[in-house]
Amino acid sequence: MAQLLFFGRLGDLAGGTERALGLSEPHTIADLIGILGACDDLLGSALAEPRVRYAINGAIVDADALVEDEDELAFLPPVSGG
Amino acid sequence: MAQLLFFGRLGDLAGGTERALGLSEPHTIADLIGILGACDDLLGSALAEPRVRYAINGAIVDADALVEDEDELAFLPPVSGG
Amino acid sequence: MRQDIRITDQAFDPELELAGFRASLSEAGALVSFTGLVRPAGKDGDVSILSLQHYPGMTERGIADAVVKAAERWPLEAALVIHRVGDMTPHDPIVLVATASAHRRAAFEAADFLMDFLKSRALFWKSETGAEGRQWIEPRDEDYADAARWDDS
Amino acid sequence: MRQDIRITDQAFDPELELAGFRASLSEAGALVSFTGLVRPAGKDGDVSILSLQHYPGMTERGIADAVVKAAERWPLEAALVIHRVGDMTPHDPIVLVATASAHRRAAFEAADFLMDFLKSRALFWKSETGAEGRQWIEPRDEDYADAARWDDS
Repeated sequence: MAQLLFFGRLGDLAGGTERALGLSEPHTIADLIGILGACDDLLGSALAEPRVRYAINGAIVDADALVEDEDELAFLPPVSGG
Repeated sequence: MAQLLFFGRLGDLAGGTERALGLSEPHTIADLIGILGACDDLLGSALAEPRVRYAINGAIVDADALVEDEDELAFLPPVSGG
Repeated sequence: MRQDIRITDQAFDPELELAGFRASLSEAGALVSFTGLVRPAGKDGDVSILSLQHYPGMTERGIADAVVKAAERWPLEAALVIHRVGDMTPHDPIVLVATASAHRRAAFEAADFLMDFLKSRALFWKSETGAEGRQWIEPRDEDYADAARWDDS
Repeated sequence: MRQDIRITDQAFDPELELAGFRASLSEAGALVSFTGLVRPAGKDGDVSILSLQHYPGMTERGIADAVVKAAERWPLEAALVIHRVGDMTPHDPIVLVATASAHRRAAFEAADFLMDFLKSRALFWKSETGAEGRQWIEPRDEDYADAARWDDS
């Protein structure tokens, strides 16, 4: 299962900060956003906003990076510091 | 009696940080430096150095300011902060 | 350089931490600290709760990278970063940054640099809860501009 | 703005003073402090005693003027200046400056400004006593340059 993490206001839209997603094969982040957006328009468009960054297993990546089962994919909206 | 105060290294040269001086009439600071320098060359030239500032009763003044009996005259060499 | 970076969901005592930091110094003549406090007045009136979220692991690594950059740039003897997460109320300490160096300019600039990083680039997400409910906060333009001061010089 | 300016020939505890300063704040979100410590290594090897002399009355008035200038320039809630005089040994706190404001830039700049004033313009005379005897110290060119940063802007 891939672990999806939603930070900041994205957690409100996703209805929680974590979600598990079984992936039988690798998908790009863009594809996963499409899948999530098919069920939930608002979440899909929030995740695709240009200011949202993506991290796989703690490293910042682009939207065309591949997510595999067992990966941790984090959606990082603009940070708001200490 | 006028009170003369010698700060920093000037106190070492004057052999103390304070000295009382009876003034029957007002003298300029420049004159007083001349009088002190007549007895002690080294002190006189140190007090006349351009970086030394003068204060009468806590206010910065020029070398031609008049010092009266009962005044406090301070010789302030370059400061060296906290 | 010694460094101490902590993210905690527990209240901390800035002056107690600073006393320990100062006691650890052997050469420094200059110690600068920044303490951030929850302000009582938020955008939409009074704030009752300020909540900070982080990404465990990744947030710490980002701060550690910034401390390394500071140590490359300024001759520091030690640096301390403590950042609170979770729910806080007005006047609670949110963040403490302390830097120590031989001279004051290095200590001031390194603390300023680390705070700019924490305010605009570290992985923290902040929400304020007041009379109008919870609201997520994004950095002020000022915070981005402050951080950009260090980019090219 | 509240201000507290003290010159003392007694040792003081910077963190105790900072705790009191922080407790006095009602609006500030940013507290910056600078603590100056006697450094063990002087120009001519190890320093055993550092001694500071001031001009009672005139020194305090000069610092008070600088605090007024800082308050005119930055929106401060409070400022604290404690300066030690007399004989000190390595690691003793010499000076504590603390500033508090709504935002961090004002607090940083005001503390920096006050320290530049104290280092280059306040009426203090410093001597170091080491193996080679007592030596009077004058400001470094750097201190004059730091202070001049605030003159025209």
